[in-house]
Amino acid sequence: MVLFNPILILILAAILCMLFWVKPQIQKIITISAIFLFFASAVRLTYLVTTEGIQTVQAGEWPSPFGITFVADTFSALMVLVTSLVSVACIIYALENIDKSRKAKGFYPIFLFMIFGVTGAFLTGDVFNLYVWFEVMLVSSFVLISLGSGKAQLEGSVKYVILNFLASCFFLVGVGLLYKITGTLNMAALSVKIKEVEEPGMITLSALFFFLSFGIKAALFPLFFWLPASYHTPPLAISGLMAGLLTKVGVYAMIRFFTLIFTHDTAFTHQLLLIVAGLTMLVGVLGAIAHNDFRKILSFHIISQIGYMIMGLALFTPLALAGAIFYIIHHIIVKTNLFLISGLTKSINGSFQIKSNGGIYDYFPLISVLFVVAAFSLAGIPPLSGFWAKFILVKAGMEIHQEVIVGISLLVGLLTLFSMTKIWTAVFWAKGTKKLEMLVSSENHFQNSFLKEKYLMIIPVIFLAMITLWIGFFPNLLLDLAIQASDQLIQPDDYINAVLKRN
Amino acid sequence: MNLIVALVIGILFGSSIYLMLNRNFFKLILGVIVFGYASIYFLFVISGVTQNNPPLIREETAENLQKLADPLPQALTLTAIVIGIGVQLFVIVLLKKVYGVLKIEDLDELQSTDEIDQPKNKEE
Amino acid sequence: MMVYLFNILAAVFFTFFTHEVYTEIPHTALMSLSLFLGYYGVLWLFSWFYNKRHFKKVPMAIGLFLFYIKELWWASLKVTYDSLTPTHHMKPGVIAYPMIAKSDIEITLLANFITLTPGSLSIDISEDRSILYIHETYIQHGDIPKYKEKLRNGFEKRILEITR
Amino acid sequence: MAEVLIFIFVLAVLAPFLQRFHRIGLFLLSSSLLGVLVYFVGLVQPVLEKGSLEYPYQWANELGVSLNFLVDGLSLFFALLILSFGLLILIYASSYLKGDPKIGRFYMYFLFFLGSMLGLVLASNLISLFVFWELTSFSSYLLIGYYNQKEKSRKAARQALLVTGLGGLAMLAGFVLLGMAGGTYEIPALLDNAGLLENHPYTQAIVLLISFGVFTKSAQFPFHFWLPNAMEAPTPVSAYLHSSTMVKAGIYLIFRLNPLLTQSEFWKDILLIIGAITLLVGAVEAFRSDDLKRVLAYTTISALGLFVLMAGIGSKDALKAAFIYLIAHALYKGGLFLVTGILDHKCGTRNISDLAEVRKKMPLTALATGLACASMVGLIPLLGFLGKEMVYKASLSFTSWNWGMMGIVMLSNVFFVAIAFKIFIALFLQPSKDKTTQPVNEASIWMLIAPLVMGFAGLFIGAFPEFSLKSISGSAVPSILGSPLELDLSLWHGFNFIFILSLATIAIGFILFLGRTRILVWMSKIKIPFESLPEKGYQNVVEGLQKWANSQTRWIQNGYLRNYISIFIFVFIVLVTFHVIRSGLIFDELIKLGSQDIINNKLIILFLVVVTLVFIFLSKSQLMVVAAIGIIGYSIALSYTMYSAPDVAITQFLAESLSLILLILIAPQLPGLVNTKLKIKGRYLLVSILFGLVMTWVTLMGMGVEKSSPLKDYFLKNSILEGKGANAVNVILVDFRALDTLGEISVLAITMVGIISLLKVSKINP
Amino acid sequence: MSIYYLLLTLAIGVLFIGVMLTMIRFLIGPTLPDRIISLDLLSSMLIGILALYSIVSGVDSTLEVALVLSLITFLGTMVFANYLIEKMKK
Amino acid sequence: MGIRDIISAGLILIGVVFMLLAAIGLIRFPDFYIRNSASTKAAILGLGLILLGTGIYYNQILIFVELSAIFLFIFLINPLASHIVARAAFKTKVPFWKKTNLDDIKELEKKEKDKKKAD
Amino acid sequence: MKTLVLETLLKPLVPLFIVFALYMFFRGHNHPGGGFIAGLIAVIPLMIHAIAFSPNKTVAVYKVKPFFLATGGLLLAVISGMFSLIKGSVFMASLWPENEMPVFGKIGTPILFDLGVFLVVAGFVLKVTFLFAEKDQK
Ligand code: NA
Ligand code: NA
Repeated sequence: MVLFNPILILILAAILCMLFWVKPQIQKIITISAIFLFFASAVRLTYLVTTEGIQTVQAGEWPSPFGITFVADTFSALMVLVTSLVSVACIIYALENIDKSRKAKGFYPIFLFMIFGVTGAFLTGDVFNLYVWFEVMLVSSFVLISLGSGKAQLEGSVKYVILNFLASCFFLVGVGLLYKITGTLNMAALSVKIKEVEEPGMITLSALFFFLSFGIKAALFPLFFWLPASYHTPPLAISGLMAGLLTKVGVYAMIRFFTLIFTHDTAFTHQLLLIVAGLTMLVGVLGAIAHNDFRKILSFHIISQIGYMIMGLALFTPLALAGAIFYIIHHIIVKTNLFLISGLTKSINGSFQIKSNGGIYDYFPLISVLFVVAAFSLAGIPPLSGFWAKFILVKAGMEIHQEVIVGISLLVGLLTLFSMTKIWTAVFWAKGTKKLEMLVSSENHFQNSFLKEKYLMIIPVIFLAMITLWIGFFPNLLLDLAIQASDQLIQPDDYINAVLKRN
Repeated sequence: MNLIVALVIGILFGSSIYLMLNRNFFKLILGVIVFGYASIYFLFVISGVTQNNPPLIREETAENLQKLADPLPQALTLTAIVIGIGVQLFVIVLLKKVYGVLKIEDLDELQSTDEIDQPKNKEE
Repeated sequence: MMVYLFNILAAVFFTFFTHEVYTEIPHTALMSLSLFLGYYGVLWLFSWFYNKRHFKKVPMAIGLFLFYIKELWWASLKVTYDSLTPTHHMKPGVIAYPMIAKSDIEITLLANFITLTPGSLSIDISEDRSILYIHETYIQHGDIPKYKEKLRNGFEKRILEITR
Repeated sequence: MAEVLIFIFVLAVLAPFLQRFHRIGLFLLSSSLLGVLVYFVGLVQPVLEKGSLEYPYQWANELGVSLNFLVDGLSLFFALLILSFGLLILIYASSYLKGDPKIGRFYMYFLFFLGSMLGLVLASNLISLFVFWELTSFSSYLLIGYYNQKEKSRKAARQALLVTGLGGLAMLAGFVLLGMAGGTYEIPALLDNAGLLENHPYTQAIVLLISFGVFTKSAQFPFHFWLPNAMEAPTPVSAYLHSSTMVKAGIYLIFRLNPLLTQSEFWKDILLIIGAITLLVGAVEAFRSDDLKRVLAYTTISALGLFVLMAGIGSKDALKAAFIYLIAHALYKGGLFLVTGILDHKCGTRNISDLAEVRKKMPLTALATGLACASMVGLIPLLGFLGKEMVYKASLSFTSWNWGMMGIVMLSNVFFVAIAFKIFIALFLQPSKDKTTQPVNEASIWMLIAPLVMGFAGLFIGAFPEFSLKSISGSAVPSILGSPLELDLSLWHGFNFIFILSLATIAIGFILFLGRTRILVWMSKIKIPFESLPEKGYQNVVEGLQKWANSQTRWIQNGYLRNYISIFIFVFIVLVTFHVIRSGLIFDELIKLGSQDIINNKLIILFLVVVTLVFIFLSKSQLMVVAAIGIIGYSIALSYTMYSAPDVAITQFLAESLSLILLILIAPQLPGLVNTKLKIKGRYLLVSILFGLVMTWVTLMGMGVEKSSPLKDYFLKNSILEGKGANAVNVILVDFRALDTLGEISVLAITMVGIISLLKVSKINP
Repeated sequence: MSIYYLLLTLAIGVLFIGVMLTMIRFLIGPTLPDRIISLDLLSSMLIGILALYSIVSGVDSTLEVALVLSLITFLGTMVFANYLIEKMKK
Repeated sequence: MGIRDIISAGLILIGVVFMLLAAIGLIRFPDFYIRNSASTKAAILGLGLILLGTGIYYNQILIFVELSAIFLFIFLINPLASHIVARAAFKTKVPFWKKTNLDDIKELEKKEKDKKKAD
Repeated sequence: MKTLVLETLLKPLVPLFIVFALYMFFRGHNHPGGGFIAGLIAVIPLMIHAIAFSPNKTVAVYKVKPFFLATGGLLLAVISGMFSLIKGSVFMASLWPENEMPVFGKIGTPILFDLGVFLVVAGFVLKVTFLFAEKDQK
């Protein structure tokens, strides 16, 4: 039952928020308490899974593989946990960052619905059910990304919505093919069935549909176009959550499918993933280099980093997968944080254009430190969390002699550093804008009053930065979990036995 | 029989993409709708079709359940259709709003969010 | 109004009840229908004792229905004939028909029955609800007043009989 | 040991707060450092006795990464160097940066750097060494960019970070390879593994990657250009990082891994070539420069080249020489940098030609400079002399082309001599001219402590090498060599050939100094092409990268939705086609197709679909197009009816109508279908047709698969028994798979809210 | 196959011809109302087809499809008419 | 083939013929109003007969009720829909056939104009 | 659209459609039908009313609150799945009463769930129609 608690909390809270539609204040209280409850239930779930092993539950008590299975292995539990972490951060940030009209038009319930969808996607053990969760998540994100109807928002969301719609349809087609070939929808049962099926060619064909569908959702090359077109448009509490979380749901699904189900033809599928991973890294980082808008740079970095995660999957060794998982967790936290920080600098300088920024280093040392932690972690400066993620992948790649991808990953690391220092130089080190200088000189304690006023935006940033530091200095806990998770993925017998109740 | 169904699906998929590529708001919507049909129809027919034996259990059919159609793809299709409705309606409203706010008739003009903004003063 | 509804429901109930009790009676639609009509007829007869109005209106309604069936049949044949033969001999026209019908329900029923009859179509109702614009495909000899007269003594008369 | 490092890092974090208490804060900081220094001095005796001390700490065990620390002669020597210089320079800096509001940050970065550097030399695990290595790069980035409001500082800092970062990443790869080859990242264990790299397949790669890291960090040609630029940093930083510590991290690493890497001839060759080039380029450039800091930067580069060269020679003598010269260099170069800082402070310029006769007002400064320059020239009895002697000896003992080696080393030393003269004579002895600036008074004692201590240390150690160096270097050099060694460290070896060479060097150097104006004119005519090339190369790479990134991003992320869609579809087509050809799927199915009857009543649906689609493409009326789409939808619903799915059919009819009806309601507010100026491109038509074909084929293939599903039987059997309903589809929807349905209605609710928010929020919020 | 089913199949065929003819009217118009009423007739024919198909196929639940279809046609026609009037107002 | 089947088949065939003729009329009639008034209503008769035939074939009360419901809905909705479309067409001035006799409304219009003038 | 005929006729059509929708709903477990289908059918006359007249008028005449209808439906659906929690079973496990209700038959939690679907669909469709039919959006 532990498995249903998170989603029940979220959906009940969302419904309550809708019932109190005209009272955003009450919605706020409901949402915050729900998110904290969700966090607690995620912690409990993770604790159970890591200590007692894989947890499963059959919705409605219908036995597997007939009913829908909810299953949490270490990977899923970790994903739920990190989801709860960033949603705590984002909702607190949102209290200050999201304006009243958005709050009055359904921000809270949709926020909850989105996390509801994400959590469901992480926990379900059924292919079609996964589709449903994807849709819940996507439609919520459609709403969130267009909420407020700013010009840029609308433009970006057209591409976001259309391309993601196509991806969902491909998902459906893939589900259809898979059901036709194997006669089941349960992921564990699929894993078993696929080893018995005589048409490997057909399975690969269905794998291609999933690859493309998840590829769009995860923003892989050359399917990522929607992401840089849209992620920078909504308010930052929203884009922070999306940037951190949503693409990773695609990556999660990709990893789940290409470890549990589609392992019959790795020479083709995983090689394809490897090539795509390399290109994704490169093209993403080049995009980041090209841009001069804080959030656009960050958006392109998401793509680039997705490449690393897929690289971990494509290498397909226990260590590589552990690296991918480590990378995902690290990236969700860091990327969300960077988006949130960009919101802070924006509220200081009034612009996301890095050239129209400056002076943060001189007047806001705290914010600068927080940025340093996140940005240089992203660039892989040791011993921040990003270093470990990259190191594991490099090690794993070297071990199976994939020098090319390792080389690319290292080079991209450098280019990431290049563009992070670009932001640092222009936004933090550079001289403050005239407006900022004026404010600082005219108002006594301008800095302090700013920090006090925006404390709701700063606390979550500090919170996430602490996690980043913690992972960096004490990587062992997460590392052990990631290795546990990757062992479960590489050797899916435990998973299958837990779901199908075989012994 | 397979060929015809397959052709219908292929034609639907192909033409929906063609509609979407037309740089026109309205055709984009139509393309989305047709693409939705095509994939849902695919989901339905691919898992095998049975003629004239709906999965309604009656006294006369209770003996030979194997004859009945597989209810699962039908249920999946139903769910997909309803979800599709939600998404389609959202797309429609979104494009309406985009047109209302941006006042453009050509989808190609929707590219400001992809542009690389050039800085005013050059540094670094 | 309640009387109509009650009678129909009662007839339905009796029909089912009969089926439950006398299982040897075949469960066919024709049998059920006849049972229903039988029960309804009896109930209608009883209403002579407590509701004269209802007693009178039911045959009128049936009369209206039969009249409509007759009109429908003949008009359909006319249309059928026309759709197979050259069309130039048709003499359509638009008629502004001053209604006696006044209430919403009267006007609606009139307009609908006209529309339901093949070859005629109610196009519009004037703002002051006095005139019904009708498009008629077969105006015999182009005689509009005669058509109006026919309508007056046909549908309108029968509808008003029921509603008033 | 980790506690010490944590202490330093905590100190670094606290520094900005401590700084608020001015003197007391500084006192706390420096006495803490002194305490650490004393702690390490206390380790000298144990190290001498035991050879090495190990301090194990766990870290990321699963990855083979530990935080083990190793204190042996080599690391202890470097630790002492780092701490003592650190202490001196901290005191100097407190005075140098007096009144700077951001001095707290300076202390923070400085201590942060110091701690990282300490960690670097103490770490006994390759990966943790790398961690500290990168931390030094990062903290030096912050230090170089200390004057963050100056664009030049920012640029220089970024350049240094990127260049060393590039090398660092290569080095990481090298370390990982080395770890794979040796099965561990623990340096002692690797060093114990004799002959590991002699014939290992990875050797070349390891050597190349590690040397790449070393060369960027230690400013070897062609990566040296960042070092002169890094002089944008405050002078104490230059003195500390860029003369005595950070740039020597590479040298440290060479020493540390020497026993392992000298197994590779390739390693030696690279070191020789790069070292020699760097040595010369640095010396010549230093001679040509006028800015004192630049001069010092280039001599530092040259000296670093010398260390690398010595390591390349690799003989016992050479390593010994490198080690001794390293101390000498640290002392005199540190002193000179600090003096430069003093001059800059007091006179407002660092240009040699703008300064003269400083001695009168600043005698102590002159003294410190004199001592440093004497060591640089190599006068007896300064440590510089000893260093040079040993270097010459090592060069001569080089096996293959010892005269050439000797020539190169000597040439560079000649330049050094000339430069030293130039600094001391031009600045302090020459009479002042009109334009030159004159200082008013001597610098404060706090600024003078450090250079004086360094100068006298050079004198003292040089005069009594046995006493002062024997113990520490006797324990350090064997760590470098990997074998025990008896050190011979006397100042005076007699009037031998090498001594003559030393004298000759000084003499020629002096002549060079005298004729410097003419020689410089002559030199400026001959362009040394490869000096400016690397930096230009760097700029070109950065700019090229930027341009490439711009054009490529513009090309890929071009903003056209149609392109995005068609690329997606195109990728799909390519992948499927590739897979089909690869797996030969197509051929089976074509045979199956041949045996099918293709005419039946479903043709009507095909017909309806095709006709209406044609109509859609031709029609210009929104309503008609929508109605036509409706017909397609109805045809599909009809076929659901025929395929035994009444529920689906009803739903399709309803859903279909609903969305089209709502579309029609909103159609007047959408742009029309006519867009005459637009012509759709042929390639899109092609993509669409291909996509249609591929999907047709996929459908055929899918339908061709024979299957039986246990799910079907289960649902049909249990629909009435367990689900209490005869309509299996509905029972699945509300019971067996109710969770799907819950998601489905959630989607509807979300869409509803979304539509409300889209249509009701009229105000645009930024 | 009995004569009865043969006749019904024939009837369905005839209805399909009717559908084609109606489609022609839909395609050629010329006015919007023409198209709307042709859709109306089309749906009537579809209902007829479904009713007959239920006999031929032996699946009585097809009738329910027909029933729902008759409801939805109503809505469709209303909205089309509304569109017509909206357009007229423009 | 029993008597019920014969009746059923007969009704259905007649109904189908009416439907077909309605479709032919839809093609052949000269203007919208005639097409609307003539053809779509023929469908009522045709469809009614088909449904009746179907009901007789099944001869089950529930199916009969369902078929009656279909007919009831058609019967209620069809004229309404026709009326509204016709009204819309009339208001949007969809042209009448050239032979259509418009004397009556012209007369009325004249009267109204006179009235206005009088006012 | 605002014709007398339509206005008059819609009055009986509203209850007629709702009754018919309920019929489709309760048959749904054994015949084609169910929550979605019934939900959509139930609101057809209201949709037409809103389109023909105006959403405001529809709300005024029929006193419907589609937004809360949908929300309540969702709540009902979730709660119907949670009844089983009281009995210590898992989410969505079905519970059926021992006895049959007179007209409707057995009302188990799946039926309640389906009722939730019914309400969500009805509310959703109606709300969206209202929004679309509002004339002064621009
Ligand atoms: Na008529
Ligand atoms: Na259940």
